[in-house]
Amino acid sequence: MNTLIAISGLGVFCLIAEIFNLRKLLVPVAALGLLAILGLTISEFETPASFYNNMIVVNKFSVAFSSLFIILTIFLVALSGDFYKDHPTKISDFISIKIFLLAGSVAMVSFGNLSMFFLGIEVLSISLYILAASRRLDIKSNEAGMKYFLMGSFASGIILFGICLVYGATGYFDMAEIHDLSQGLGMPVWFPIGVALIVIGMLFKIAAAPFHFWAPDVYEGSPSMTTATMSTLAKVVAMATLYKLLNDLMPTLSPKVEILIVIISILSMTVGNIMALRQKNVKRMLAFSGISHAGFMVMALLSLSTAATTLLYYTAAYALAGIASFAVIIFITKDKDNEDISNFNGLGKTNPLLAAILTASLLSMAGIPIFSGFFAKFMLFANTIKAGHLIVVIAAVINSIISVGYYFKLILAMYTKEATSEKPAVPFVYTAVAVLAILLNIVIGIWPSLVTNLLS
Amino acid sequence: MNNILNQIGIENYIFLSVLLFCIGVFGVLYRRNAIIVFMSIEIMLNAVNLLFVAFSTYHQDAEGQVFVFFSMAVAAAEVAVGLAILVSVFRNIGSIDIANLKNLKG
Amino acid sequence: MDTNLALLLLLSPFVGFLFNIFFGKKVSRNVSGAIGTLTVLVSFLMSICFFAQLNQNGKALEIHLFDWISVHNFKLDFGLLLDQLSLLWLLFVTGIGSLIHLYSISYMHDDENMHKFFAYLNLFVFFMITLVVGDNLLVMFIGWEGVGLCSYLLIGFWHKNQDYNDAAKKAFIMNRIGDLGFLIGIFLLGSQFNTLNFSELKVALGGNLSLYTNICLCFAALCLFIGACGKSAQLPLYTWLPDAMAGPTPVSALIHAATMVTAGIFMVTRMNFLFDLTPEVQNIIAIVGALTALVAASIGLLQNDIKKVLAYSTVSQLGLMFLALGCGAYNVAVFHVITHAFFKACLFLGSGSVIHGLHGEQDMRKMGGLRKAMPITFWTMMISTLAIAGIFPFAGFWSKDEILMVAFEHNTILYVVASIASIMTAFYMFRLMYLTFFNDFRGTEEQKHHLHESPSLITIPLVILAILALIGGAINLPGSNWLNHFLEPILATKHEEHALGTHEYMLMGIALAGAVFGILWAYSKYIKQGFVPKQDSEITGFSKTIYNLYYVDEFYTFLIVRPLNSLSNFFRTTLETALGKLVFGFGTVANGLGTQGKKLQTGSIGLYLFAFVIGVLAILTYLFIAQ
Amino acid sequence: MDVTTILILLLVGAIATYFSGDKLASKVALVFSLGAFGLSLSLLSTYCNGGNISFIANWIDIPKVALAFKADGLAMAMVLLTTALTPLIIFSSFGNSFNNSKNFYALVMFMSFAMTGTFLAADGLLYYVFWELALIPIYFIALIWGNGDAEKRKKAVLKFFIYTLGGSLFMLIAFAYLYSKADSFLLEDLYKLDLTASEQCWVFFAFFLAYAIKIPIIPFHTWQAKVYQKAPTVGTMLLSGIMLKMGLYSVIRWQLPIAPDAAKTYMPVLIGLSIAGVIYGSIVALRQKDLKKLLAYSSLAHVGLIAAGCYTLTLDGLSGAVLQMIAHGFVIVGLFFAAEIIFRRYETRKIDEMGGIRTQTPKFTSMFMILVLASVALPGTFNFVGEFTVLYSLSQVNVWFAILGGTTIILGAYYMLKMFQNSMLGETNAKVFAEVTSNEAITFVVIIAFLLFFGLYPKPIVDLITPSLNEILSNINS
Repeated sequence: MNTLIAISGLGVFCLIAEIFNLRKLLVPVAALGLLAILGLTISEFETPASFYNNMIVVNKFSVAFSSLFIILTIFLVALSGDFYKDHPTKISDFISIKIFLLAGSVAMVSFGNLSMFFLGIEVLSISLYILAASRRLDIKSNEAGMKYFLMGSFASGIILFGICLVYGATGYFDMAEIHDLSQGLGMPVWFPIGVALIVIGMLFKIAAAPFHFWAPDVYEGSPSMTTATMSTLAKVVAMATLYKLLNDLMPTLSPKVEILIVIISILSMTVGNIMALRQKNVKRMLAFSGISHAGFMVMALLSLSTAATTLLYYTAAYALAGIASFAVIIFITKDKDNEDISNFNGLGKTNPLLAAILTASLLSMAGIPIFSGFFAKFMLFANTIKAGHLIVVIAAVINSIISVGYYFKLILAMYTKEATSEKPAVPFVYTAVAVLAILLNIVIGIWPSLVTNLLS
Repeated sequence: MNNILNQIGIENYIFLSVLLFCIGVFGVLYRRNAIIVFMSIEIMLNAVNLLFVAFSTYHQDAEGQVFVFFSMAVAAAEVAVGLAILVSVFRNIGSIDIANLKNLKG
Repeated sequence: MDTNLALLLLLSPFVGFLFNIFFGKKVSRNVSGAIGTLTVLVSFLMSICFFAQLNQNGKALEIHLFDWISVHNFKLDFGLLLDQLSLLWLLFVTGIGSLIHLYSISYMHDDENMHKFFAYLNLFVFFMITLVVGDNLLVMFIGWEGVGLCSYLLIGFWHKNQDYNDAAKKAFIMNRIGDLGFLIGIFLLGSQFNTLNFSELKVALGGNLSLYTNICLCFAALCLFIGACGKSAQLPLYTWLPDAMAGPTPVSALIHAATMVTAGIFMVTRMNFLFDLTPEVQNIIAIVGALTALVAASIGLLQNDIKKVLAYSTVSQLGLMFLALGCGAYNVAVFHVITHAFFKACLFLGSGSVIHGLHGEQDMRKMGGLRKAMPITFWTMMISTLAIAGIFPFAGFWSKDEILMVAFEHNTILYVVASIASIMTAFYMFRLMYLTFFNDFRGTEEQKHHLHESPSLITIPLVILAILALIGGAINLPGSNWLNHFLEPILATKHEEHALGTHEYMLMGIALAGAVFGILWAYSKYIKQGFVPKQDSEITGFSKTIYNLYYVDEFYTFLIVRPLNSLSNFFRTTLETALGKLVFGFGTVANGLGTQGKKLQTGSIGLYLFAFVIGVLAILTYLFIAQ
Repeated sequence: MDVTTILILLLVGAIATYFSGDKLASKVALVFSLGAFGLSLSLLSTYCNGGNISFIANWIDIPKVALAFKADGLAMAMVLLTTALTPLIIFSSFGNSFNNSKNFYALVMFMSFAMTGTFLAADGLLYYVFWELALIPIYFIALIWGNGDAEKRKKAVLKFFIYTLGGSLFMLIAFAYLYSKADSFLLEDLYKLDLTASEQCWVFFAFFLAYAIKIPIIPFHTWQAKVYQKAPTVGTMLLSGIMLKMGLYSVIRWQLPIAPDAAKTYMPVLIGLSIAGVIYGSIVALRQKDLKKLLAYSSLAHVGLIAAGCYTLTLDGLSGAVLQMIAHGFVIVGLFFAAEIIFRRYETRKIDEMGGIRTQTPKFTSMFMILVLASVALPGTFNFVGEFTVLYSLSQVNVWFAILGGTTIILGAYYMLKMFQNSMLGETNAKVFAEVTSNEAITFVVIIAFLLFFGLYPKPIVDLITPSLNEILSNINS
């Protein structure tokens, strides 16, 4: 709870900071504040509690994920400083929006009441709408914002309908109550329908097929900073929330639902990977790869009992790799009019470090050992096989093979093509963020227990 | 109040709001004008709100109605942002026909 | 003590090899030649003293050096076996070997790589000794392949000429075909009897054997014989030997006449206890031997290259030896091996001397009348020719006559074939003599001008060998039969003495008459009519076929080499790419789907929302309506 | 003092090489690799004196993964192969100059580290991690420092990477499945597992896919020739000398004991396939124009024979296979080095652009000759010992296997001698061919000495590997 309040407070502070004209300090202050909040959050790890008659429930799960979100936000905020330096007047808005977005996400993993959940998801989405369209004069950005907004609010409508049906069936918004009731028999048919609708809404948020169409366009159109936010933070949040919802509303999956999950998972990863193969635009490519990763994460839901750990690890691995790669991508494409792969030609020679980092993060996404992406995938496979769904795993493996194809397209460009233009010196912050992120990734890759032991 | 509900039966409320909701959906699907699409979305939300109220009466508890306020506020915020985006779109391409937004594809 | 001496016997040529390969270039040619010769001579002396020792106590010497290969059911140690057979072989291998080394010092004197030549010769002798003294099949196999390698190196000695290199390659590969057979034989024996050691095998085979074992034995014997065919140039693997004449003449004398090619006979004799148990295989051997003798001899009739003639005569003589083996008369075969070593080495060296005198001319059509120019060469070669033709009392007479006798006892047809072969032998050998040494010289003037007898280093070995060719038959004269007695210990079945009865004398007479007839035939054709073989282009009819070696090589090329190459091309070009496409077709499919999929992502919100709604409906229908 | 020290040393070596700068890189790498070699020798002596040099510690709690390194005779033999070849390979590359060589040699060291780990790992997941790690460096080595047209090279290398990765991912599934059964990745526990026939069958083939691609066994070999051709010779040596052996070793260590019944069931098929590879490789090699490609196919043929030996499931087959692995490792490195030497002088790998070299370089010729003879398994060379044992084991299974496999004796001699003749012999080549430098000579001499010595006295190695092979066999047959 304190986390949520503190974050909101920090957001407000950032807004006010504009008035007192503290732009220079803003980024460091925000980052430090977030660090402090991180500490605060972690301090709550061992003490599960619930606030305001179960509006907010703090437990290991919520703390672990909140911490992950905060770390990601720190990285994103750190990057923003340089990214928005050409329109300084707006910087505090951007930062505060990001922090509010964080507030939304924290609410989404620590809600104890559907209304809190709804507020959280709306805060998150609305902030994202703004960020997506934030480049006012850029048609692409506008289009991205428009598309995201339309489809997003459509999805919210469906989620809202779902919530409404659940409420109608149980008469409660409180998760605990609903959970108890849902165990008993005699639930009207609206209840499962409502749950289904909520889940569908979340599937839209994590861009799982067939609700993925918005993702590539929005990712491509939005400013790179926003794309980074969406593909790392937003996706992770949505996934965690989806798990939390399913776990509370539908603890035992009926075989029918399992089949449905299998289908969605396979569909998402296949569509994502196959589509990614032929992309020229890096952001678009990562969007599709994100879709395929969504497929992987959905797979985790097949073994709900162990899913929490698996998801935490997978999302951490994926998001950290994403941050690292986006740090590089943002820097490379900062003053380019497009994000084509050709921009990365010869990076291996002009800037070995960034090239190495990007390579590492791509390898992590491809699931090559010592990078945490490998263990993430492996745990997923192991649990899914334990749960007895070999088919999904085989499909997943085939997909990982395909995915190597496009990840390496980028690597090949960096190491075998000749550089087109000389790169300017890299601002420290990019390198710092990228290195930190990839180091974290590797660390949890070498000692997965650091993460896996948290929730068990 | 309650007895009215008993007379009419909760199902009808559900059917009604589902109907409204579907109208909204179809509006979103078939209209190209962004404003109308917004309105259709609003219809969807309000259909749900109606159902909320009905349910809250049905369960004899106020939470549902409180939630309606939540959702209204949220909807308002959403539409505000949406309109802002729409304005900038209009500034850039001089039209609010969502069919024109096809630069991002493939 | 014995061990050290045996090691000295074995390794001394190897030392020579090392010396010549590493320091040969630094020291003068004579030195490297001398070293090479001496090291072989040392082995010769060693073998003599071992021989003497054996003659006294008559018991074979087995020396275990170290463990080598081990498989689950038996161990193979690296051991030496010095018994009657191996010592006999050692004697003439090293003896003739040192003579030929001596000869080479002068013969190769003008070659820049002389030290290499001696190195290779030494290496060869080393491997030959290994082959002979090995106490189990696998050690023998080391020598077996080693001599093959050396013959490869020496045939291709003048490596600038790719034809020679082809010949060398051919020799090696043909040998390898045999070697595969040899290996398989080894496997079969090893898996049956859990040993490859000769003495142990002999014991094991002595016991009573199951039917299955007997069948295995048949196959094993057959495989071993295939190996022998490769080494000893029998049908159908004989074609490499004539080509091997590309090497320097001493090589032809040492490797392709006296020693290496007899390895097959040695091996069969070693394993006689095996072959005695498999009469079927023995018959095959006999038939193959007889056929080889006949075919080779017939080809020899029309060859004009002096060394080719000798090569084919070698093949046919080897055929006769195998005939003897096939008839179970191992001692007879050995006898012929020895005498043949004498006179064939002499003949080759003689021809070498001739070629030397003519500065590399090998075509007999361009020779003639060399009798006066090089008398020693002439007389020594004459003696050897009489020997090979089987004229009383030269060495060849006795050995060949015994073979014919054995063949006669065994089967008349074989006998007839063998006799025809030996008549042909007499004919073409004298044809060679007449064309080379009689009438007048047919070469160019300035060749004629340079005609001269070869230096003493060349003639001395000739003389020695000629003497041996003259009296060599003494070791197994019908009365004494020293050789037979000497070999008895290593032969499983005793070879009964046949006292010289009437029909033995008759056979001798026939053989002699045949030889004489052959000689007269040649005489009338080449001396009386002074006939000179036609140029290659003018040869026609069946003789053309013979002249072209029955087109055997062409046949092999057509049957094996070509198909193999075209198959290779097919695999390389077609199949490889096809496989590649097949495997990575997966990738292309995925890419294709990707391109198609891009069309789906049209960018129209309407479509996206539509897909969304469809998705929702589909899920709800599946979950709640479809049952 | 246990085997982990070797790994640490190699890893440190890789890092040190990276930071030592382009000038020193090769030297540093050489020093460290030699150190690793010495270390493994001393550890071997400890092992032979009955000392325990294995290592086990906890690594991950969920899933339960241990940091287990089991160093029995077999593993040590392979480790020695790696640590002995690595310095040789590095040393052999002193003649070339690579741009930013520090990365290059660091990658080489890292690869050697990963491969050593693969040979030592006794925990399924750990093993898999090393197995995959070995793939990354060779990918970059071949990609960045390779030769030939960049586009073609990219394609070939990428195919290689995807192909091998794909194979090993199926192995990963198999491991995940085994884990779900055994709740542990430890080798012993996996050995103890008794699976039903069908489970074994598919686990076996999941493994097989990974190994068949790595080894490679036809028809999974299509990546090989091109990569060998395109990769820099150092990379080719690493690939053919050591990395192939990873696959074969894994067959012995993991595939057979974990799914023995399946192995027994499919034995004829697998042996048949391997031997088909022998013949196929030899025949394709007959008409190769490119020296490195020819060697690639020859090695396809040889490893085919080795694989056949592994699948006989007899002691002879296994020990013969291991011997042949070591022998082939050395000889193929030597041969590729010879090709490299010719390339350094003539800038070509086309055989018909060579020829007439022998007259100019007696030393090089004789050393090349010896290597050629070794690779055709002339008795007295180490290769013969291996090949003999393998063929013998085949003949135990079925004599026809031995005969068909034995054709390599003939065909091998054919294409190798043909290659030698066309590349080295003939009229003196117009282009000057400098005699081998002392550095180059040293590499050859070491290899040749090794091959000849163990050709005559293989006992030490046999004694080293036999006990562990027996142990594995007992696991297979129990």
